[in-house]
Amino acid sequence: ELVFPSLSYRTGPYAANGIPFADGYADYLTLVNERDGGIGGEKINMIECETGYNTEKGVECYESTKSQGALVYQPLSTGITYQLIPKATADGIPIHSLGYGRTSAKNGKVFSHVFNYPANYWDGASIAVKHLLDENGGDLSSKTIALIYHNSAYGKEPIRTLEELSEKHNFDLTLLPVDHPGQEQKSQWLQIRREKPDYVLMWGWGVMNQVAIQEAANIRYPMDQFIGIWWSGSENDVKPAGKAADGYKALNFHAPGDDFAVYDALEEHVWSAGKGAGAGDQKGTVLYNRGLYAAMLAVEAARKAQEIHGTMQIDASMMRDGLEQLSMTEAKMEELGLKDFGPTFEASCENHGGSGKAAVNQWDAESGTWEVITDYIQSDQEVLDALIEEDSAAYAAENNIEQSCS
Amino acid sequence: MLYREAGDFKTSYEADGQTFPIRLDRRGYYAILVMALAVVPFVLNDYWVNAVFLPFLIYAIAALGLNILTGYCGQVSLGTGGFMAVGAYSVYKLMTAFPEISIAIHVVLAGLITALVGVLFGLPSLRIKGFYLAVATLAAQFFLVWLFNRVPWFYNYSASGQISAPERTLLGYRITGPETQAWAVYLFCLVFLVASAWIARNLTRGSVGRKWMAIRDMDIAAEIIGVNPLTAKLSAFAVSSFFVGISGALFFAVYLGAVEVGEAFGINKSFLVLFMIIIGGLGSIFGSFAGAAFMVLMPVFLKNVLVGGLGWPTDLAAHLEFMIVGALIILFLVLEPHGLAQLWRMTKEKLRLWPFPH
Amino acid sequence: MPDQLLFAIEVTLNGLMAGVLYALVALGFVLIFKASGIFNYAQGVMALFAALTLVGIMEGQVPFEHLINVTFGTEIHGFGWEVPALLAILLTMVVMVLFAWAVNWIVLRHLVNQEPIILFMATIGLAYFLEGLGDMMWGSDIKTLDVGLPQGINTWIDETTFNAFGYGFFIDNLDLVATLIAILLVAALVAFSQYTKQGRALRAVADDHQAALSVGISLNFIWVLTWSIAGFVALVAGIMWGAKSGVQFSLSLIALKALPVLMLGGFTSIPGAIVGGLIIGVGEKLFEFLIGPLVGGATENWFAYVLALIFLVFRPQGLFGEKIIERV
Amino acid sequence: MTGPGMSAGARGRSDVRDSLDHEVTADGRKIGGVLMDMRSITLRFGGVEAIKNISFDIREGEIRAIIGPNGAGKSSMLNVISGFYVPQEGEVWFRGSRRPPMKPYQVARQGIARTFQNIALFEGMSVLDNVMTGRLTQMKTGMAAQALWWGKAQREEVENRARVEQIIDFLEIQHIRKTPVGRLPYGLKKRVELARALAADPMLLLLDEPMAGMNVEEKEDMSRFILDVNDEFGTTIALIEHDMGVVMDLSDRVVVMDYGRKIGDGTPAEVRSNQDVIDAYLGVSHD
Amino acid sequence: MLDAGRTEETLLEVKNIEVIYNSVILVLKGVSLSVPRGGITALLGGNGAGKTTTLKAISNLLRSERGMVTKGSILHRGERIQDLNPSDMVKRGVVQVMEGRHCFEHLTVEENLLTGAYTRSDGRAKIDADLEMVYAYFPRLKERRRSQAGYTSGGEQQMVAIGRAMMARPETILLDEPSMGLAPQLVEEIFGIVKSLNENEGVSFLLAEQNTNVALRFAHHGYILESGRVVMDGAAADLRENPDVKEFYLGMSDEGRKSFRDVRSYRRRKRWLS
Ligand SMILES: Nc1ncnc2c1ncn2[C@@H]1O[C@H](COP(=O)(O)OP(=O)(O)OP(=O)(O)O)[C@@H](O)[C@H]1O
Ligand SMILES: Nc1ncnc2c1ncn2[C@@H]1O[C@H](COP(=O)(O)OP(=O)(O)OP(=O)(O)O)[C@@H](O)[C@H]1O
Ligand SMILES: [Mg+2]
Ligand SMILES: [Mg+2]
Repeated sequence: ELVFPSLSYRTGPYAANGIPFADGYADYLTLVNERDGGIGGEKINMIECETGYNTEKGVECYESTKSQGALVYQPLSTGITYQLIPKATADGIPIHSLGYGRTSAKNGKVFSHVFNYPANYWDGASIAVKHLLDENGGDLSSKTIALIYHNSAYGKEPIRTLEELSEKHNFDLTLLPVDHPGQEQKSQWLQIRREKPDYVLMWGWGVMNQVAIQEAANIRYPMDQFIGIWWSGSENDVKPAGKAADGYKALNFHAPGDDFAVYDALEEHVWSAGKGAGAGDQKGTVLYNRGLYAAMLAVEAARKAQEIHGTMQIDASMMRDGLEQLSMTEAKMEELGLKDFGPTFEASCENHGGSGKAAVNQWDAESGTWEVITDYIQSDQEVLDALIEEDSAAYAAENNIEQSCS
Repeated sequence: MLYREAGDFKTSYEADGQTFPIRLDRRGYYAILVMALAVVPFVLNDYWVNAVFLPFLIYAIAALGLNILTGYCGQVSLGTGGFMAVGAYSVYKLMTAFPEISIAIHVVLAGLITALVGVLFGLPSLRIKGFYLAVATLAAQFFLVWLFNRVPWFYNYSASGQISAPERTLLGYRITGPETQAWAVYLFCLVFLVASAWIARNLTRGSVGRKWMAIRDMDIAAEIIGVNPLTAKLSAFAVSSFFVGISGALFFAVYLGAVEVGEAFGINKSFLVLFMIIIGGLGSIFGSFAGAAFMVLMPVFLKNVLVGGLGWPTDLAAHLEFMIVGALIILFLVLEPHGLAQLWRMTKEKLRLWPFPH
Repeated sequence: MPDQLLFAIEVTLNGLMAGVLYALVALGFVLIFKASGIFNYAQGVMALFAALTLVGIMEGQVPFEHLINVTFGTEIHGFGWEVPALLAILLTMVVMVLFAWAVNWIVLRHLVNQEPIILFMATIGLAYFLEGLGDMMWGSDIKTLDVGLPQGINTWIDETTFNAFGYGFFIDNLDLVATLIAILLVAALVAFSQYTKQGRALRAVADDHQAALSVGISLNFIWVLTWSIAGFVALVAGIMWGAKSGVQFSLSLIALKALPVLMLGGFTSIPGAIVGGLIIGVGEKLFEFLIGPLVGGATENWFAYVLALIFLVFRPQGLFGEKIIERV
Repeated sequence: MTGPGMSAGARGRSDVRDSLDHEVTADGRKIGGVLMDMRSITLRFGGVEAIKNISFDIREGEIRAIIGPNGAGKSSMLNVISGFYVPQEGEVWFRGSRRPPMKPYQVARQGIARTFQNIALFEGMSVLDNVMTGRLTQMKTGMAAQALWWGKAQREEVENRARVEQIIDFLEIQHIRKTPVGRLPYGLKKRVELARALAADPMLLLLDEPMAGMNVEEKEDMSRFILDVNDEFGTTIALIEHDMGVVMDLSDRVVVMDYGRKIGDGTPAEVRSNQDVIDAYLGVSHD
Repeated sequence: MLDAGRTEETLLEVKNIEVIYNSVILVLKGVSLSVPRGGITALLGGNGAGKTTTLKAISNLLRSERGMVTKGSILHRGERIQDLNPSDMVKRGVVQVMEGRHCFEHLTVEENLLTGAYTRSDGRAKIDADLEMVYAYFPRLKERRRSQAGYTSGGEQQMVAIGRAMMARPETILLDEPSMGLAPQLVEEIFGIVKSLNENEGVSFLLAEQNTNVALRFAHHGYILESGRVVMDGAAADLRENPDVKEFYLGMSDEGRKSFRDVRSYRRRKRWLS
């Protein structure tokens, strides 16, 4: 039996985002169980534990599931991730924080048990800038970019990167913090209206996203010059603003929509069999797909671990090896019924962060779907590597970790 | 009769001032203390410590602190989260600046620093009263959280803005950091809790406590009979913040190990601790324990019953959990408005009369 | 006019509008405080619950859908009809009245003559319960609320001011509507509480439950009445705020925006809620505009509280609050 | 049993120390010099003038009554003495020197204790604790010592407790020592309040309607307590009371107020026959 | 002394009631009494005897103090009224003036009086007329009509409380210690008012009083309560002549009124308890 805990948040302030993710995660694992009889014949036992996006409940969930042989954690909240990184490392259980958590965990030499592929926040910042460079013929000089961000550790993540990039590409950067929860953003948007930045980037979360998009519409800010990070790019964020949100862009490191072979399999083995998770109304949404994607990576890593260690009954440390040697190729994705669903990448001991690729999606309010408008864009590794090196080195020093790759 | 408390046969005023005047009670409490100190540490595992005991012990300290301010001195405060943050950030700065000094000392110092901050924010209480004061203390809550988020010095300029506790030991045993032993952290926090409760009890049974209670019950009359409201209120703020600071320090350093201020010490924390003392019983040390136990254990218990036992989907279980906790709060109130501690007292009074109805 | 001044004026105007929105939430608090001395912690959750119910009714959601599906293995997803906004608002009001009735019957009735802190605590229990109930009934996804209120920049103001000053002011249509509604609401409530016998009874109840009982005021009636009105105010606030952000959990947090307003205006004053709202709205927006950039921004959360705090030090009962009686 | 004669010239001005002209009352109590002297006190609340230019004194060891119709300003006068109201005009002289503006708690520490018209007990505490609060002005141990319950703190607590128990015995409220005061009937509450005031070992005791809501028997008890306090501890007492029997029997001198003005001042006998007082207050002349 | 207007019809009847506070403290241990229509009935007794509790039991205010009538019954015009709300009692014409004033502090004196008329629906004009009547009885209140009740003196508050009850135009008034804190002149006046309401308007009174002297002068019938039991009752005139009552409640011994100075011993035991 392979234990995959799912620390979900179907309640609390961010429930609307937690539900689709948890559903996607659960449905994919059910699919593997129902269709393939598990991974390599070992059934998956998914234990769902409700955190409500609350760190303390996260601890409780971690402690209650870890003794049952958990293989990998998806903590799903910045707070829980930070707080589990040392704990889980000490307990020898890997963490996969997919597109969130601690960015410098990309450095596997320091963070032996933490994986954050396929892309992280700094990648996100860089990719957004790259996209803008593309749109402007490679030149952003004398342009202004405003960053509107959730005034928390998460929201502040891209600042450093953007500052570096603004030096490199000569654009002006304006910072606009929004305090939690972010229901009132008049000041920020009046400022944007006054200063008319050429582009607005957003690192928002929860209600902040919906309000920002509505306010942008209210001041008639051109939506296609407004780009959100992947946690500001779900249907939930754009729908409340209705038609006005049309043209809003967001980054994403996997595909939206349900146009994939795996969906047929899900229909056949899971939903029509009445085994779907939740209310079953989340299929094909961005966050559902993200949950699905997370589950798929976990399953593939487990498969890899079985392969490496030659046993079907893997434990957490074997799972770690599987995660570290995971390689997602186009062929493999196609085989899984997920052609072009996510970027290709190859993890390694040094690189726990994947290829750092994401694509830009754009909201089409008419059809109510996200359109993928670019290929997977590669982030500016040159700038980022140095930053990651620096931050992880600081962490290593603080916690007496020897950088190594075994 | 199951429970007897016959007559008042004390022969000295010392004996009369005892914490547990009834022998049965006294024995019970000692038994619990011995259990907590000598038995529990041996049967603990990670789950019990991290999911139940640590939060309970740490919240009980915070609840004691707030109970001194709100329950004994009558100043409702919603700044607890902010003050806990002061404790946490103080201990973090101290731990990283003076790694060679014992963590126990750092925790106490963090408490003292918080006491100072508490006094500062307590100043308006001289003018502002009741719910106005409660809302005014929110200013402390929001300002402090903003400050710790804003000024990088507080989080040692780390890129993430989070603080994480480096490994520290006491007598050779790890107290903070990832590789601690369940019993060690448990005992560490337990000692702080027992000491806090003891100090709180001493303060509240003496003249300081009476000053506080006088201010709580009728501040004008108290002033006219000779209580200086300034010192009484500020000392309550100081002592209260001292405990709250300690609990914040433990919360960060021992329990979570890594926190982000907005998330860990947000307004919810303030409300949570306030709920604990109101449910447990204002102006009661036992109440602080009972309230903390209720608010920590009830959700865990319900979750285990509903999800683990009855197999409900987690979200429905979580919703139901909210409804049940809410309904229980209301039920307790309707039964006994003065908290669990009073409920306990009334039960004892009834037991004393048992089997007669009154 | 210099640009900075124009901007400052624009910020001020928007601050006023924001203040009105805060006041809408604060009104609910004031009503209940006035009528029972209860600081109703559940007010924010009531706004959420009302808005959720409204959307649920409009979209023909089946209450407790998920619960029913899980327990009976059914697959129901909505009634499949849509209810027009106005009718839905009426139905929601019926629900809120029922809620008020239940609150009185189950909770308040048993807590007559208790200290304010205990009543406060009861509303905490209520908030917990309602939070769970709301989610259980209507689900926790974000819902779009569209009752046909206009939103977005008011072009007329934009153009007129542009022609006059060379800079078009931004005023949100929704805010204009909110202002209108707030004015009507406040006028009605002031009239009610000042000029009717019920209004006087309301204040009497807040002062002394027992004495109110002894002159024959039925606490049950007064409380059902005020909680119903507060439910209505919560619904209005829920609609206004929900239009901006969609109806979701965070709606219950708007209560936090109302507290400094309440403090500043006085817990017992209906006009105070409006005036307090305006001061807070303008204050925090101007502070963010002028000082914010110097200290790194995001000051709005705490500034409102600090402003109110400073105010209170000089006037402990708020601007219009009833004087706190200090006598021996 | 009448108090000392009251002449206008004797009032005020002289210092305690240089006026050692003790007078002896009929039942052998000593009445000393002027302890407290109120000079031309005027107190206003907005438009309402509650006290209009009133002067009177209280002499050491005497029982001084203040009477007058409802709303005359009696309670306000006590509040002025205990520093809770600050008069707009006038001076308060205490023990021969002019009292600077003071907070009420500072006044209390000078040895002035009081009870209140609307009982102001600390409802959340037991009777014992309430009476112990009366001794707060006497207790000096610091917070650190108390936190650890060290020798000094414990000793002080026990010493003060002993004194309080004496007072409790004296007022015969032993049986309700541990009862929360909220549950007591009105009359007992009044007695507890008296106990609390006595616990402070005051030099001057201010009593605001101590016998309201009591029946004759209880009033007799209360009178006994007041007389004994005055006798045994030599405490000076200022007393507001509406029961003329009590006032006439107990007090040495009486001030009569009406609408904030003083309309009479003198021995009970003098006051009783004063026509102004009869018109404004007594209605019929009491036996 | 005054027998006019008194009828034999019983308006209120309390039968052997027991009251428990907080479900543990037994306060009334079987109290029975009856209030005839048009009579003034006095309830006498020392501190803590249970007078207030009895009145609250009748007006149903006990529930809000966590008190409960556990035994016995209370009848108003022959109907059981224990389960009614206090406001129903007011509608039935039974109004209580509570001990300790209980004014609405933040309301002005006039607003306080007007709330007294809350249950009335006979039009503004009648209410205004009654307001004037109250002011006529208590001129002091007219002077203070615009000030917040919380800032009036103790006696003024007592007047407000009584005036407020009069505003309800009740048929029965339960008066709890009306004389407390009032100047002697005013005590006489209040009882004068009681008497004239009783005689002219036929209002019945149940009156808990410590001031036995006055109470027995104006009442028709008296009950004496000790520790939650009725220990004696009878016509007021008879009670006044009873030697025990004379000694303990009227402060008179055989030699006439004693001086308060001459009392030497406290706490004598009541003869009927020993
Ligand atoms: N704080 C205050 N604010 C406004 N008016 C006040 C205040 N305190 C007292 N008064 C007014 O001053 C007058 C005197 O009040 P005070 O309480 O001194 O009367 P009193 O002589 O004690 O009467 P009673 O015998 O009824 O207690 C009253 O009319 C009262 O309303
Ligand atoms: N809320 C309460 N909780 C507990 N005990 C109470 C409560 N109210 C009154 N009692 C008790 O009930 C008994 C009777 O009280 P009650 O107030 O009826 O006396 P009373 O005759 O009115 O006395 P008084 O003349 O002093 O007003 C007292 O012993 C008192 O301690
Ligand atoms: Mg007075
Ligand atoms: Mg009574």
